[in-house]
Amino acid sequence: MTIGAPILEVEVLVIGLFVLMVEAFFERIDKRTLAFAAIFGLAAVLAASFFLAPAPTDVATTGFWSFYTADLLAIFFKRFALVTTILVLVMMVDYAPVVRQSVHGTTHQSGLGEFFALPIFTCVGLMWMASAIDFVMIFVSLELVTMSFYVLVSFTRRNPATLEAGVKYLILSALSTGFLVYGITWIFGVTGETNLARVTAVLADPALESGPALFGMVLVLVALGFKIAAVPFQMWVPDVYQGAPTPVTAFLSVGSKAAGFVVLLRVLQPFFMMPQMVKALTIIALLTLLYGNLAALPQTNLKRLLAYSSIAHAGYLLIGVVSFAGEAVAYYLVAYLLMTLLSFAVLVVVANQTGDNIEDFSGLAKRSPFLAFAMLVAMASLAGVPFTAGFLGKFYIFDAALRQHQTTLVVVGVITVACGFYYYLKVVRAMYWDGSSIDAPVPVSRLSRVTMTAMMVAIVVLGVYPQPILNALK
Amino acid sequence: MVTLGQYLIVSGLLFTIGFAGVLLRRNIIIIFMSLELMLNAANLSLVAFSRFRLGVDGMPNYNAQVFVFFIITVAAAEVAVGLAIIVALYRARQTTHVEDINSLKF
Amino acid sequence: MSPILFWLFAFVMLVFGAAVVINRNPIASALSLVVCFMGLSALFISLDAFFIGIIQVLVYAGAVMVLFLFIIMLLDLRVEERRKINLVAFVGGLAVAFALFVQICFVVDQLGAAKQAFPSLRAAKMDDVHNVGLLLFTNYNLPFQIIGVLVLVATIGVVVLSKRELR
Amino acid sequence: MILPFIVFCPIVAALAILCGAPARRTALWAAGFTLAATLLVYFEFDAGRRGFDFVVSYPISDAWRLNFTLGVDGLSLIMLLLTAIVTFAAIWFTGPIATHEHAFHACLLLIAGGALGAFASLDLFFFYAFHELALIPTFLLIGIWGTGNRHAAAWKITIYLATGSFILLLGLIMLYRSVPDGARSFDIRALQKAAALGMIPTDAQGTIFLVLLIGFGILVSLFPFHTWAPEAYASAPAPAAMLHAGVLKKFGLYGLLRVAIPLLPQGAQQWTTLLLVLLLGNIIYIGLVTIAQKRLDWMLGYSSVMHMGYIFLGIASGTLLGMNGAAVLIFAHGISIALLFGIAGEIRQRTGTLLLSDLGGLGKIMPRAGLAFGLAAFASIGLPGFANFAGEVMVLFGAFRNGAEPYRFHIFQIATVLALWGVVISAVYMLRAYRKVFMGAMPENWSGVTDLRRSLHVPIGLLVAVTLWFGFFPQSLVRIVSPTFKSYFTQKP
Repeated sequence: MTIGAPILEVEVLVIGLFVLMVEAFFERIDKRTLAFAAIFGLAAVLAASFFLAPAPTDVATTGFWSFYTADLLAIFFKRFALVTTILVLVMMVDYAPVVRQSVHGTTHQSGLGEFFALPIFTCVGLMWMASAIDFVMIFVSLELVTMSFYVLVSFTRRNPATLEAGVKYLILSALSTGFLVYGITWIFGVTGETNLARVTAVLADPALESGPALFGMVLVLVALGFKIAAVPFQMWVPDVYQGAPTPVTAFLSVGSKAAGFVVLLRVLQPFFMMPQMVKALTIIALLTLLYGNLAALPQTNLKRLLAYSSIAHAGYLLIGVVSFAGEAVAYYLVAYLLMTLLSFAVLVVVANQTGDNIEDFSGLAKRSPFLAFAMLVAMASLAGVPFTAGFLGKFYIFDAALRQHQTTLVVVGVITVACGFYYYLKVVRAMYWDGSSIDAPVPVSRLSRVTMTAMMVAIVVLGVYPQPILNALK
Repeated sequence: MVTLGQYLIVSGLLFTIGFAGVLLRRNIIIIFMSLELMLNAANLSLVAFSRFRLGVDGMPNYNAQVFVFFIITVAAAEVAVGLAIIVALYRARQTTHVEDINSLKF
Repeated sequence: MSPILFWLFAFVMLVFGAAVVINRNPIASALSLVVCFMGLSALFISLDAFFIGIIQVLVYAGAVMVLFLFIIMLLDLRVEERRKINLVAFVGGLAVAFALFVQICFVVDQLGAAKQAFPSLRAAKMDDVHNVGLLLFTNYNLPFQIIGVLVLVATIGVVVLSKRELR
Repeated sequence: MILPFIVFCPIVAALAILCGAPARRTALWAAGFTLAATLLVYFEFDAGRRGFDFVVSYPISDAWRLNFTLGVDGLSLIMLLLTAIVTFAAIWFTGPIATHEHAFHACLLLIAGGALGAFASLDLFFFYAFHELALIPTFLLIGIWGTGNRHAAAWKITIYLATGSFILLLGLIMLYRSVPDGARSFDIRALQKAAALGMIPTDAQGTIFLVLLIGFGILVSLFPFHTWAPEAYASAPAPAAMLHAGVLKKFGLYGLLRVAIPLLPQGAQQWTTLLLVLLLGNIIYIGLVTIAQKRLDWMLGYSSVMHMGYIFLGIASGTLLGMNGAAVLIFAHGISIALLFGIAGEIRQRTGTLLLSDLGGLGKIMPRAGLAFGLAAFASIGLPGFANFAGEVMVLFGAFRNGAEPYRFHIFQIATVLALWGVVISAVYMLRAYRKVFMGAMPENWSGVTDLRRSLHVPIGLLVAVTLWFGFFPQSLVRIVSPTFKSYFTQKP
């Protein structure tokens, strides 16, 4: 039995609407069952994604298949979005008490239903984005994702820090939308097309003046730079990551970034023969690596630290992009998903008891050896210790860069890895070396425990045996 | 006669005015209006391209106009959500000033 | 359309666009924005895009502007007191914006088609509502559906964000 | 299947301990099993054989031609033997641990497992990855259970080693990339074959060798990159210092002998002079710095840095004799420095200080410790009868012989002559330390200090016996390693 790839989005959409309806018409139920239902549903869709009917491979000139592709990259990132959303929903269940405190309503669980429904719609947007091969499609699906993030980021609106984050995210995202639209306009103006394949075909004509199209592409790159948090478009990241509700931060740092990279990989294809483009991206990658890693060094708040670390990882991913290594980028993103979401999952649980500063993790090894070990694995992987997925990701990236003789990038990359060891191990130090005034054990729900264990196992297994990911792309 | 270039320059100027507004103004509502200016500048360029670069049938390229339609819709939705966030901020902090929302620092 | 009318509407649009940014009173800014969009829609019509021109007036002048004015009134925003301007940031911002404009001018100059005057249409009869509508519901069906989801999300968002709180 | 057992026995034991198995007992059993299995391999090993024995291989990634391959030849065998012996001794030396006893033993076993895996891997990827496995346990061991300025030391060693490792990784990827596409592999055997066919271009060899030399050099504390070592060893708990100084640090030397020298012979020649200058820095400069130390643990740390110079000299010599000597010296130094750190840890535990000026007269109340320390110090100096002597003699003769001309001193001869002074220097600081610690007047308040507990006879006896055995019969080591090195010379076109 097989299904068509576009059905996947419809299914997810139905799950979202279902959650929304139940939330609206059944006030008495425990809203957390909605999250469990959604997790179950998304898992079912994830399973269904392994029984896909083959999609048309050649791009149609008009109609559905001129906007939508179901190639391997798209399917891969659809699954990626589903996994991310499932993990974020698990985190959101743990985070529910905080939402309750900051969104007072008529009932004690008011607002929770929407909190669980919005990520599902975001997930649909991410899945559409993974399939987008037309600038119009990219625009609308990107806006769907952005729109739901506007709401999610400012969701706990009783908390002033959250609102500030929301406003900052709003303004900078809207700005990036402006650049995106204007850039697409220029590309359309030169080529008369919005479909990526046809844009490529038109641009291949040497008689065409490429300057204006390149200008349009630069504007699109600026917009995507905001999404993937590349320097110099990263200024919103630390504040928004720190202020937003923690599961949303996790979603933002993984889902939004991954989608940005898929679009980047697709959009860059028509422009990669231009040496200016590679040079510009190389410089952006260098700046991103340096800024993300150096600014992370003095941080004392874990959410903020992870924000800078996400900028830093964008730098490594950009090395992969500059080296034309789509496979390496995809693998790195998977590793990034696992390790980032694992650290956020631990953060949510621990922050419920103490707080989200690094010093709040002091003595975690005594309070909850399980959580401390999970965090240790996540940090080791983020830093790039072998036998974790994070190391293999860096390995692929550096290998790709050396293949393209990007020596500068590699040298800077290696230096910044050493910086990374310093700030990630700061967290490890707090957990294992430092004592704590609190001795109360940290409660972990069974669902979180199972999820975290699964993520730890995945990090280690993929760190030794990367073949499943590589096969999925072949 | 008016040329495509003139339309593009006018639209570019509008885009720049909007961008300058985002960079220079500190009032969030006005920043938001400036963002609308930028989006509309893009719309003007799109429509100009649609009229000047005719399709194969000798009529304007309506693909661009559909895109403009999408942009207007998205912009309207964005305004609605954005203003809701700004109202929530005003309720909590009694300000719409960018400089007042800097409790999060480096 | 005659060049005089083009320059007139372009001038109106740009001057009031600038007024949006320069005015210190948010209400004046919002009203300038309305006038600016009126000029813009006139330009749309000069480009034979009647449907878009009308949508522009309906959506922006009719809906978005009302929303802006409503919020400004609701929050009771007055003329903001003069704050000390950070001169470096101000000059820097101005320079960046100016650089962007210069860049746009260069790009327009590079574009060969930019010197092109109005091409005449093959058919005199413009049925653009029909054409845009047809495209929207056939070729652009998928993006159109996505826009639908987007509006749904925006609706949920506005409800969630501005639901009355119990004090 | 015996090699996977050797590698994974400590790692599985570490996981078991983390999951709640009794810490000390499990660790000791695991180390014992590992030692027994390694001895089995040692006696089973056919010394005349060229190439690798006991090979097992599991495919990991086709696209990368990446396999998890384990195998031993003479060189890796003696490294495995060293690791197994020192691990066993280090875990036996571990006394009761006040906090997180489970984690302590798990960390020790992880370091041991990482070292064993690195030495047994025939695949560059795992060769590298296993070594890195030890990084975080080292950080935790020094940070949690260390003494003195442990926090700074833990940071320093971790950042240094992380940087060194990633430079090394670059070098390895460059090496992988330098081979033409058809022959490209991470497998050391395949790479050796490619190198023998001259597939690695000469101009690439120079760069790659330099990158590898810096990477490995940081890991082995080659002269300008050595500053992490003394501080870390001074602060580390004794078993960790034994394992790290005795075994893990040797990874860099092993890497040079295994990868850099045979695969990049022309590259090695280009940088010989630089290496000679740096290693003289190790021997002479660090030797003098060692004399000036005021604390026993710092002195031992510096001495371990200094002795690396001899091993580098053997590697740089490019002669069969010198390389054999380097291998013997790696082994011998690992054993002797482990014993020294072990005893120093016991002393610190009893007296609370290792300041040389505060210590004295311990020989009267701790005769067993004094005897063990004395033997280890003699070994470390290189007195005849100990394995270190055999190694140093071979290294020095090997180096002296390189490029020898009848009428004038070549750079190697000058280096050798200078290096000979190192023997004197090490005699000075070792004997001085022995005198200050065990002879002279004893402070009154230490009259209650007890001697080493009797159970420690086992690890000390083991270490001393090994160093004496191979001191009297160095040929039993040379016999095993020399076929490996011989193949390096015959491969050259």
